[in-house]
Amino acid sequence: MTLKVYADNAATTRVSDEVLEAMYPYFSIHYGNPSSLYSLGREAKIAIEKAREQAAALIGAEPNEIIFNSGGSEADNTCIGVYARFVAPKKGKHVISTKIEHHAVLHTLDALKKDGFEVTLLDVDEYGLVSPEALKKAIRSDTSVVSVMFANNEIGTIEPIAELAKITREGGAVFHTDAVQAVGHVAIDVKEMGIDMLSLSAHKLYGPKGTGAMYIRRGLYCPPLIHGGGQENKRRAGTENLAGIVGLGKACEIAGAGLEKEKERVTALRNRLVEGVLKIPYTRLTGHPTQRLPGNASFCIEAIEGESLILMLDMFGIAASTGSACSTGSLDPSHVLMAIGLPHEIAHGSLRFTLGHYSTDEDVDYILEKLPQVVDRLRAMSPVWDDYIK
Amino acid sequence: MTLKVYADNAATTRVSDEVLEAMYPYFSIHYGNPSSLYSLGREAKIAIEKAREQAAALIGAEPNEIIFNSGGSEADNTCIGVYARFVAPKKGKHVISTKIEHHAVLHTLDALKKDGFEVTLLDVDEYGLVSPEALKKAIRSDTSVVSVMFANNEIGTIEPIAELAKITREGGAVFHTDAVQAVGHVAIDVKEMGIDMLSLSAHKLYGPKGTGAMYIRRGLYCPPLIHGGGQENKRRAGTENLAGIVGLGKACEIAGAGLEKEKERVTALRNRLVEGVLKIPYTRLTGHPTQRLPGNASFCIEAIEGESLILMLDMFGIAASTGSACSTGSLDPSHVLMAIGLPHEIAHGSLRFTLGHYSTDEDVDYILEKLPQVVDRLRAMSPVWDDYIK
Amino acid sequence: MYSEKVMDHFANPRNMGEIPDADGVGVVGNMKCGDIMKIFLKIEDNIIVDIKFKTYGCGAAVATSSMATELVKGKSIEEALKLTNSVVVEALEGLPSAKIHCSVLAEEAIKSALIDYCKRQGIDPTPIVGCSGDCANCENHNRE
Amino acid sequence: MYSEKVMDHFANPRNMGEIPDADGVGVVGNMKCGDIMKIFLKIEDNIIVDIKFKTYGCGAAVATSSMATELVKGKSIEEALKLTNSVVVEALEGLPSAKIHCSVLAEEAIKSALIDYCKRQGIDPTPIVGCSGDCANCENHNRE
Ligand SMILES: Cc1ncc(COP(=O)(O)O)c(C=O)c1O
Ligand SMILES: Cc1ncc(COP(=O)(O)O)c(C=O)c1O
Repeated sequence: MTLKVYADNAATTRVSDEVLEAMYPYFSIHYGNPSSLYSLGREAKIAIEKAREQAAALIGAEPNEIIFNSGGSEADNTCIGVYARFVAPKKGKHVISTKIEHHAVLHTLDALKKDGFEVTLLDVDEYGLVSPEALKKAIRSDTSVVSVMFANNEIGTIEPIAELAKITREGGAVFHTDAVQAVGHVAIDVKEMGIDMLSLSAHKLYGPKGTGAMYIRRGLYCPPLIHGGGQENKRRAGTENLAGIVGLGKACEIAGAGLEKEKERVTALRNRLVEGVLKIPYTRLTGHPTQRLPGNASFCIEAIEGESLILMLDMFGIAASTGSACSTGSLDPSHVLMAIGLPHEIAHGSLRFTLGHYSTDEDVDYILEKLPQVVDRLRAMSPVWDDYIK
Repeated sequence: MTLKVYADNAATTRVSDEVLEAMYPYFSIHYGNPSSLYSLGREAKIAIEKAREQAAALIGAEPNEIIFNSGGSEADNTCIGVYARFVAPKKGKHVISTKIEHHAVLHTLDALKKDGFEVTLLDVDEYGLVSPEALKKAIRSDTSVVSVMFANNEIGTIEPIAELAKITREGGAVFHTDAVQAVGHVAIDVKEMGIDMLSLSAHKLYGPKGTGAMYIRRGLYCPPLIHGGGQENKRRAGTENLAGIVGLGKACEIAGAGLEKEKERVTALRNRLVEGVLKIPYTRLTGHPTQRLPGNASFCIEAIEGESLILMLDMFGIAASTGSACSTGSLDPSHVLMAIGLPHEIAHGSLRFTLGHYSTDEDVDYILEKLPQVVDRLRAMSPVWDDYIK
Repeated sequence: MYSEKVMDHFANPRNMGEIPDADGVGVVGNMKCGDIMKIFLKIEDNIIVDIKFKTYGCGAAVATSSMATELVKGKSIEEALKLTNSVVVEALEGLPSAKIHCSVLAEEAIKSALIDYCKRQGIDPTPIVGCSGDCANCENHNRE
Repeated sequence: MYSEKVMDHFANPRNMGEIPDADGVGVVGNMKCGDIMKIFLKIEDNIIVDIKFKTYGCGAAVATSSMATELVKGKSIEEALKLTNSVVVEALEGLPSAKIHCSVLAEEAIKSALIDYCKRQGIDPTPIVGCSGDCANCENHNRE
């Protein structure tokens, strides 16, 4: 099964050639420890500071507001878990988030609950949108952090971040957003939007896995999750992932330069894909019809189960994903599909294509050619389908 | 100042060509997310499991006892900080470590202290050795973790780990060792030595920065530091640093295959370097004369200051390091040099060469040719030196 | 991760389909849990001469259906009743632990079809099958 | 990280050495802290006609010594007394914050040598220098 169409860019992306080329010398040539005093170390330090500028520029931040780390999960754990524990003595033990966050957020919140925190998870509507009104009602004097993801990884819905951030500020709390899926794909300006903290991850924008960053607004102190050396202005210890950081910086630069054009191109591809898939009977789009990530095309296909769908698409060289129960190893389909109100039997048939920089018109054609065949084959196997065609 | 001799392998190492070659395809060809169901994802998962076997084999562990993460600092924070907090309710809030640990350990202990833990830091003798007798006396019924580094990063002293682990087990506590400097350089068998948890980092053994691992003995549960997805058997969340892990695995395999021969070769180089450097008057070796890491040659050179030494050696293309106060940005020289009882004025002149796989006879010759010139020049500048030659 | 055998049975399921004039039909599982298996039997002289399945579910659900039908085809009813989920798992060269329940479902589906056959023949299935066939309310076949 | 100017003055220190028959000598700092600067002055007609330094310390200590001596060489005593550490820092195109104290030390070393000169000439240095020259016990020259 050789790969023909990679349509799972929300899971991870291919490191782009330019990014890899930028990273390459930092493994075996400029391999110095950025903390070292001699030239090889100083050059490494300069490379990291350049990457910091590149990352900052992409989201409208100042370089010294960027802290590099090992990825989106670490960023979420730090900005929410560490920060909430740190401010709890003066501010209180209440945290607000939503039902559709990534597990890196939800499980951080679970850990907080074990430590006596109270957590309010906001509902979303059928499109996955968080209601600013609901946030206004939920926020309290002891609320320290409000964390709402910029865009959802499963259904692609983009949240009204600026509005939510404003309500949070007015409520006297700090606003964090998990923007792992959004950074590099839609325009973000942390200052304009009033974001206090933000998580991002390189491998979602054609950078390497295992490198990420947090934006922490100047003046806001968040202690380190990882204690040790004085790296990252004492905010995150550990020898820096030099090549990874250089790669993240380059990926941010590239993403920033091509953002609007790329967004338009990918959105057009996505729209054609959505249109085509919806021609298959008993199929529905999940997420918001327009307020969504450019590459995200997510569906529920009735009478078949998502994991089978993924495995059979793989047999045709198509890489896609599902939020079905079987794929998660639990009894329930993804919490996101539950939160938007889908019944289990519909959610089991979830299917997500996420297009990206390397996606082409031919990719969409190929998916639209093969998907109906795969669906037909699985429906022919399905005892449930008989009820539909009766 | 082009690099002529890299003699700072304890700070970081060059990624070896074989390691880089192994990693390379995992950026842009086999770039799948290891959690994905389709072939590209499954292949990634297989690559990680292979690396797990390679890492396990190097230290005598079972593959499922290896948990990959972002490096040595994260491993120390997890095995000590997270574990101690987790077992505190049943076991108690006392932790034992030593005065010569890396900051990743010491600052993790500081954080524990803030949470009401009691920390005993064992002294070391003039060679940097921890006394098993002292541990025996320090261990209590409420001691949960004893953490002693396998080998010190500054002076290279190798601790009597098996003995310390035995005392710890008899005392009913769990034994962790920060083996970041030792793994791949000296033989380690976690089972034989009775080690419960161990930290290691790829970039100290010709692997990439930003990838590390913990060994956690089967049957011992340590909760994740980073919460989120179910990666690493639910012990460490976050999309795996695929290429980094493949690189770590390969580095472990190579290190294991050549360990004894390489140890002998590097030790011989080191001994010649030590002999040569000690010919410079008013110069002393730091650390244990024989029980030390193969590559470590660390000294104190009187009447000159370490940072100047490093900068001037760099002008000759030699990369080395120091534990002087100026280099650390604080008023005090390194805590390790203090712990072995050196007075401030001696410790300020600390100089560390750490040889490694790429070190040659010519490197040693070059250092032995240039170092005396550099020392002479700095001593000629030093108002203190006048007192020596009077 | 699935074995090659599982992938083979998923990609090329044996005995997939229906038997319009089946002598026994069994259905187990439900939509909510995401697995449904339906088994069709053709029995002549106590021998399973034909068997077909239809399955809604994950890769393991399809593969266990395929393998289980293969394992009992041509067997006597008594032999077929001896089929346990672990035999199916073994024949598939293993299943991820989260998927073991699929193999249990396959065992139950075949039993359920055999019970239906017995009932149609006017025979009390309990002594033969060892249970009433009311899997949903049964404690003996502990579904994981 | 150091500026190129700092590295230049470290690699090629100006005025390094001693003046055997100096008219004023000042020493500040101590071994324990890791910085010692010694300044030698030759003064003719109120003008610093020659100046040399010896320094034990880090790169910044050497570079600030070098730069400070350059800045006061050929100046009158009054002009030399106007030298502040921030002028030295600026001339070196900046210093890392942890190294600012080196520039303070350089300022103090020159003052100390001028005070020694005054004392040797039998002049009370306090009104001229603005302090007693007892830097170790002084609150005015706040060392970082
Ligand atoms: C929305 C969201 N948050 C967080 C993460 C975690 O990022 P990482 O895998 O880099 O830890 C992901 C992706 O995995 C994500 O999609
Ligand atoms: C003894 C020791 N422990 C821990 C670390 C931290 O490892 P890392 O930089 O991979 O986080 C290092 C090196 O930096 C070390 O030498």
